[in-house]
Amino acid sequence: MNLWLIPILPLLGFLANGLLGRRVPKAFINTVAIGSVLLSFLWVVKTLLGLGAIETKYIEHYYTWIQSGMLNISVDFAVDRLTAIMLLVVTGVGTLIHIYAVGYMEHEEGYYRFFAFLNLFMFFMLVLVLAQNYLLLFVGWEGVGLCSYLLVGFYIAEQYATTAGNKAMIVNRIGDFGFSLAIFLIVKQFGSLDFTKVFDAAKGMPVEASIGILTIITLLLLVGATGKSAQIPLYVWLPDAMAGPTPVSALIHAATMVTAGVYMIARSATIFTKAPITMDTVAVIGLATAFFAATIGMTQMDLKKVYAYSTVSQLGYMFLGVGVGAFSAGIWHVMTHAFFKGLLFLGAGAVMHGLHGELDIRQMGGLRKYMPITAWTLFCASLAISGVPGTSGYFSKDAILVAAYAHAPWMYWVGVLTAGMTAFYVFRAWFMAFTGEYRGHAHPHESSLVMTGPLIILAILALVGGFAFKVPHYLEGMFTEGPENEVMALVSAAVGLLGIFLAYVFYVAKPGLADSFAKSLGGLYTLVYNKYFVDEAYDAAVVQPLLEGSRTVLWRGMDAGLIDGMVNGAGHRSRGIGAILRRIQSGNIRSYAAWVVLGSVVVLLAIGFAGGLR
Amino acid sequence: MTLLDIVIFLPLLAFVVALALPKDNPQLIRIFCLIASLVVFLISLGLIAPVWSATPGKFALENNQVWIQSPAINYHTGLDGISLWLVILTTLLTPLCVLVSWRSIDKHIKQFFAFLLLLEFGLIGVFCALDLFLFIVFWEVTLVPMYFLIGVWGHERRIYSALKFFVYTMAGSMLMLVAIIYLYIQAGTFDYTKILAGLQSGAISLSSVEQFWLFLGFFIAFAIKVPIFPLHTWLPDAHVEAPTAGSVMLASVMLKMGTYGLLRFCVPMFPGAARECANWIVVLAIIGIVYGALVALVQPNMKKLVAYSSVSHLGFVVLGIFSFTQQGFDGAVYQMLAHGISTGALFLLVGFLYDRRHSLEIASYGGVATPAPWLATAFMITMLASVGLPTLSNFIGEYLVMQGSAQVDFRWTVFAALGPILSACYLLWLYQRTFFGKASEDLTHHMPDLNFREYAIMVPLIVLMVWLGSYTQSFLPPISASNAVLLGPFDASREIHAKSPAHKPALAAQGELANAR
Amino acid sequence: MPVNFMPSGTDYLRILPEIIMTVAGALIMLIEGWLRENKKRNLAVLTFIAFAAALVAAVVANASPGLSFSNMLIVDGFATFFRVLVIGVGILSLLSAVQYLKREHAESSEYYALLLFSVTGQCIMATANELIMIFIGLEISSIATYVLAGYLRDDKRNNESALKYFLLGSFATAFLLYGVAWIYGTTGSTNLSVIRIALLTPGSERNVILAGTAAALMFVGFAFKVSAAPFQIWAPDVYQGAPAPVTLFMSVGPKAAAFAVFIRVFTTAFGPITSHWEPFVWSSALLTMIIGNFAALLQTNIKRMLAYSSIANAGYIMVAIAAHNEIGVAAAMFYLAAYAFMNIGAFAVITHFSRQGEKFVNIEDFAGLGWKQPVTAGLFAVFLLSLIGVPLTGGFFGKFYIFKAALDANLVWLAILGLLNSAIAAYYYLRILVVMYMNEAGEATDSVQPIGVGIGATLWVAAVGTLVLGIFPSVVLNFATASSALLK
Amino acid sequence: MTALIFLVFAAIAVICGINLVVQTHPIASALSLIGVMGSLAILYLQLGGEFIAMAQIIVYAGAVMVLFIFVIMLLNAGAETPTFQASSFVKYFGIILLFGFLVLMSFIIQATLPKTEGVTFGAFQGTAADIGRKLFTSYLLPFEVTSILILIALVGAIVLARKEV
Amino acid sequence: MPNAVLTSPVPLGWYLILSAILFGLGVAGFIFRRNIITVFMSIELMLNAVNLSFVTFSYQFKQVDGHIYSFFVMVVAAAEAAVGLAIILTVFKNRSTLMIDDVNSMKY
Repeated sequence: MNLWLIPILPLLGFLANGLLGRRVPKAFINTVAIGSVLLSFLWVVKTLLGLGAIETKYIEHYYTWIQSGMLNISVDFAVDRLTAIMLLVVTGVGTLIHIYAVGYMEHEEGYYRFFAFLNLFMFFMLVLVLAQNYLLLFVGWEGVGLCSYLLVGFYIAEQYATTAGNKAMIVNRIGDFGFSLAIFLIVKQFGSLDFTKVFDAAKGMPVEASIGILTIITLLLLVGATGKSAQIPLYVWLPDAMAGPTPVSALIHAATMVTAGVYMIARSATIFTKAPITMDTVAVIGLATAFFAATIGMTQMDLKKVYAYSTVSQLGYMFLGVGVGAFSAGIWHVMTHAFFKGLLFLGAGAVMHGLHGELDIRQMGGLRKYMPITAWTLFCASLAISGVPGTSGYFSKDAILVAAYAHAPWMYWVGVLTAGMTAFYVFRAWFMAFTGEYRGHAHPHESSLVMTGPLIILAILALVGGFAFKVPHYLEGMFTEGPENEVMALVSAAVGLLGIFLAYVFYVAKPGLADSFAKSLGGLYTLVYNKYFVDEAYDAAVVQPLLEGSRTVLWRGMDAGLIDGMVNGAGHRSRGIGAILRRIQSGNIRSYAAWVVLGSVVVLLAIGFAGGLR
Repeated sequence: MTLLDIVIFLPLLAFVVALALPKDNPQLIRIFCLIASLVVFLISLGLIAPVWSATPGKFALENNQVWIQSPAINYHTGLDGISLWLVILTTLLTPLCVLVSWRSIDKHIKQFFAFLLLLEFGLIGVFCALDLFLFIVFWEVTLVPMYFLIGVWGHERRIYSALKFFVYTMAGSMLMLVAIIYLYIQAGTFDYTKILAGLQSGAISLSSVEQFWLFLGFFIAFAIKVPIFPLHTWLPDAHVEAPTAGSVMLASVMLKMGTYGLLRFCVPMFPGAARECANWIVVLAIIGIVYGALVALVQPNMKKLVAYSSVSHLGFVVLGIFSFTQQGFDGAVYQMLAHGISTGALFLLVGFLYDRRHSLEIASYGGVATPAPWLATAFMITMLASVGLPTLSNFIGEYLVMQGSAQVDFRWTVFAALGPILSACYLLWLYQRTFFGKASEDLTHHMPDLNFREYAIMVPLIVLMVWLGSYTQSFLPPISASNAVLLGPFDASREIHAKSPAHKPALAAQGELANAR
Repeated sequence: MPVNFMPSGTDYLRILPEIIMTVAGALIMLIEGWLRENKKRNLAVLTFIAFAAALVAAVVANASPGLSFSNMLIVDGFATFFRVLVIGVGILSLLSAVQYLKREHAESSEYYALLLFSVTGQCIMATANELIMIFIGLEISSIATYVLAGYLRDDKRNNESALKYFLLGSFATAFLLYGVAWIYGTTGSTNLSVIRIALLTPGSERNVILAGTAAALMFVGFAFKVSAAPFQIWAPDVYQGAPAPVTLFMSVGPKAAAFAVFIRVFTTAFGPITSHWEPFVWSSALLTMIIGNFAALLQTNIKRMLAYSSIANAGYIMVAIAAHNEIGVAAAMFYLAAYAFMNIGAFAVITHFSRQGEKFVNIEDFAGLGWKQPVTAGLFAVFLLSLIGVPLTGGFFGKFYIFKAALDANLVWLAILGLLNSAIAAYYYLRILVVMYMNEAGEATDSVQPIGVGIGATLWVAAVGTLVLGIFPSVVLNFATASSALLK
Repeated sequence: MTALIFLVFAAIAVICGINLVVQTHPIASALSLIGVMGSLAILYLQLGGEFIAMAQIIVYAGAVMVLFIFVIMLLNAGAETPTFQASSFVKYFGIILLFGFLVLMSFIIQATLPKTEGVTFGAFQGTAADIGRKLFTSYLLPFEVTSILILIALVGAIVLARKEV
Repeated sequence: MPNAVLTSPVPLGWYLILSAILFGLGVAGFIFRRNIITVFMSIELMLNAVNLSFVTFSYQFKQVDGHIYSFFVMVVAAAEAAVGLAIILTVFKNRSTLMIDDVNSMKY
């Protein structure tokens, strides 16, 4: 079926745009960039149609990548239903965002560069999804991280952007540290990295009640996933990553890349289910992330930051989902999240575009009048994320929460609370931006069709995506479908609606209430507003000690001081010895003679003793 | 006279000819040296086929001539999978070094290029010598041209650095000389293959104490060259002060002399002692990985940063070697190549920057990407290779090394895996401070993009980075085959053993490997 | 008592080199009177011819090896090796002296005659098979050298050098002679073979102690001449003070000859009591290397630095002697040959570079020479690299054989310390390279004269010799090994 | 009688030797040295060295020492002036070293030499004839070679002492 | 008893010890005297001491070889004296001093 065409097309787009982009007209760039992704999408569709139901995994072998001793790692692509979903989401949403970006990036410098990177990202993301072994998955994994770095730091002249890019890459590397360790252990344990072989072998292993090899492997994989999917404690890069152009935030930091962690856990479900300790950890981390990110989201004033924390929070949901064993629900949420969160970001981008870069929601207001399409599509997305019944978010989120309830009720309640908070802050942002009077000083205007088109398509998907695509059902063959619980689902939906209502009260009905409420919370508000000072804590606890320690202790102290000091000291000491030895050479003949006598006495003594003279 | 001998001696011949050229025609000298080194490179490509088709355990293109009757010293050269790529790396980098020095060297041009060729001669010899004596001869021959390259054409503190470099290495190689002579007295020959066979068959018996000291003699010499912490302090100094070509050859090839020595001589000849010391050495290697990276993090000078990164990267090679596994060995050799290319390219790029702005301080740059996007791109790709991004060269080496070490002791791997994180930190930070940001007027003015010559240097290297990273079958099979032979004396229990369902494909893979040979 | 009063033809053949040189020396002094002032160069040519003839004679004499003159003299491979070596040294020091003498306005027949006589003395030492012959040869060589050291008699440093050399040399010779007396008292003979046999015959412990005492006393004398610690002290002052070409000569010629007798006496006559003298040769070797190398680190005068370097080199050779095996002897011979080339080369450069009145003999003065006179500097670099012990030079192989011998004799620590010493030594040799190539040219370099024929020839011969010994050592080494095997 | 003669002249030799060392004026030292040489000549005679005793007086005490005294006179060398530049090494270790050397030598001699045999005057006669015969047979070579030595001494003295270049 | 000592043959060792003492005195002269000429004379004293040893050993073996050696030593001593004194003369000419400690311009 030539699966390789799927990722290769964007790669070719990347090469074409990257190498020629500076010399060709924009039309060429657009054609290549969008065309390659679109072709890729079409090829995905064609392939999936060709494969039909994909009851068993379809694998294509290309070549041996690494062959060392018994270790054999090949470049294999495979498609199963999980992959199919991911492929469609990635290429589909990807295509939309590419189109959107044409409008959004119109006046930016480095236009070709942007699309080249975007195509490169598509390539790596597709490799990640298609990979049939962990190392190839890791290729995609690292590759998307790279593209994230490149695109977050797209505005290369801006310090904040490039710093955010570095942060994204480095924090991801910390996660990859865990992932790579997991890979080593997998090879050590199973002798292979091939998914089929590893999972086949793992199936025969017992469920680990205490910490065993599988638990360690999965925990390490989890470390990787927390990095990529911005979970506690490695979520810190994602809010900063909003420094990149908005389509990037939409594509990479909302729809696709950040969900790779969830995908990877779902992919490794066979091992994860053998390690309940890890599963609990995943769930707890997901829940905690969801909750804390939501609290932060409630206080942010930057539109994209709000959505960013919301992304972190939603990713926490997905983790919760896979953590409680509802893998298909997690993946479902991945998909719906791609729709509505992609939409949210694209909408934010449109707002930003219309306001010439303004993102502070306090400087907006009443935008509904100026950019109606953006406003209403965003409204749809907000509904979806709030889990209003019928929207896509309702289906996937509730599938997760219901599964959580079955696993441990307290998780459910925390999740529901978070859902309420989510609805609150999303609508808080919406109300502040689109209702009331315009507070800013720009000249708001609606975007062109290139941008609004994708918004509309995504809005439709956000509304009907959950209903139309019953992912758990599709994935039944791979994962057991979660339990159903109508009551609990409705409870959570109700809490969502409550959140929306509160937002309305605070920001539309009685503006000013929010400020006084925030004041009454005092220190707590400051704490949350400043994101719990996590960045600062990391900086003080890790970054600065590392830098200062390296500088003063290792470099100046150890290297220049101790080791080089010893080396140079040896040099000086040699010279010192030399200085002493040359004192013998006093220039005085009598002293020289005395040395000769000394020598002869010593030699005679030696001979005397050696000769046995007593 | 085999093809290999031609490759070894052609640079020497070119060196002599270059010295005889008139010194008032620099262009002639440059062109001559470029052509000479290119010819050597092209000829050296002919070495691949014979090595590929050689039977495992045998050296290809062997030439064994009596040089000195008593003590029996032979001119014995040959190639196997381990040395093959290192030789080609040398021959590849030499023309590139000629190119990069084209304009940047403005005094004593003739001598500079001549020394480059002499250096190439020594380096190729080191990797081909199969007689211990011949080996040490070549080993020290490399010292002299490098000493001059640093000392004459280097920067401010060049003299100190050159001296440090020379005396440091000299001290180590003296210990190796003692060990070699001692071994000769025990074995009655300097011939590597004979000694190895004798040691393995027990015809030459060494007590464990003797083994230990001999091992140590070799090891210290190689450790200085690698360099293994804490014997590394000559390296940053030498790198910083050397001219670009010197840094490149130093980092890309000369450091590999140490690791090559460890793999070729230290470990197979004294497996017992190597196994005994492995834990200590691995600890040093890991310290090197982390320590080098941490110190690199805070360097204000680009070259110093890259130099410390070499300490870190070479730690992987040592770790791989002392894991005594197939993956460790393969990864070590692969990492040597990859590091040779990526770090060489980094030094070349730093050299380009230096040519434009005459500063190595990171602080005096910023925003270079705007006026010089292709330079920035090349730097980016090289940096990513160095960081160990999958699909680029270094990843394969690092992965295999860590996989190998994980087979033995997972704790080693945990610490070693910190290396890639930290390497991302220091290189990204370097990149940000150098290439990103707003370019000042002055900098923009002095920062033209890559010119044709520089493209000619970087393109092959970048192609190689990608090639090495994404299609290892072009390189790895002969390396693997040779390493499998060297691994003979080590227990196979450390090797990967597949769980039952995965067992058959692994065997099939073995078959595939055999076919590849 | 049938007395063979007249020596035979073979006898004469076997001392032909000495005869040639002596006659030539006398002749040259006679001829000088008839030569005009501007024709003095002919004296050098004549000396050269004499040396060349002697060289040929030495090789020819080797064709009929054996004892001569009532066992006073032995012509064997060992003797021939050293004869050729010292005559070669004579030739090279002659070549490098011509220009110098002209510059110092001191060209005279006596210089050449003394050079010839001194080499004659060294040849006698090389061939002597008798302690009294050794003594006389040593005195001939030494006295001629004393005079040469003070040759420029209006130069204060020359005087001082000569005085120190002379007084201390005589002082040490007295010890040597005392040792000779004792060995005579022990064995009733001064013939080396007889002594050996006497010491081999199972006898009382008394003999061994007496012989050991004698060995110790003679060691003092020899060690002094070869400048081994702790008797090395005279060397730096004397080398520094003497005229450069003389330093060139005496750092090699008398030293090589002294080593020849040292080796011959200690391996032949004192061979049976090796275990007695080995420890102090061992420690002396180590001490010599350490003192030489470390003290050289701080020198600023290049002659003085090379003096220390020659002390260190003596230490390496002492290591070979301490190894007291055939390989050691061969190694010492080989090293001496290599040392001769590289040291002569180095001093020849200094001779060339220094100006009238020993100006510009500081290391710093050589700044920028590498680019001013690339050939000279290049050759100098070869010599220095050889002294450091970089492969493909004679110095490397020399060291290699020496330490191989040491390891053969199980002197592992000595070998390790010795080699580490040579790494330290690299430091001060490199300093010269640094100055030559890496510093800006100064006054001294700017005013350097083009190189003359004599010194040029010396430099090239020395360089070729150094490299040949480094690349094809077999020729010399095989000869050395073969002759050392006969040394009993 | 032999012993008496030995003791007397040995005593003279030692006393003169000590005098040589302690006198500060070179002339006094030179005269002491002549004293030593003279008494040694007697001891040589006692040991049967007729020829050598004569040579000692004529060559050594006569010619050589005259040369010394001549130079002392020529240079008008006065008594030594005490200097403060003497090496501390000599100052502190000189005596000890010397003492050590002497003790060692005597000790070795005492420990190793036969004590039974004694010297009797006339028991052995090394006549000039014997010596001459040996000099022209066994010792022909050194004898001839010595001439070079003398030639060198000649040349050397000329080179060093003549006025102009 | 003293009589017996005086009339009996003198042990050979006595000569040798005398020789050693004289040698030692020569050494002492060398290292303690400051006048170059005296120092030189000390060397002559040492040579004389050696000669005494030669002659003594010659008596022991009843050979004349030892005498011949002494003879050679004398010749050498004479030659040395000629050259040595010439050197001392040049030193004196240049420095106008005979104090050995003053001749130390080269050191370390």
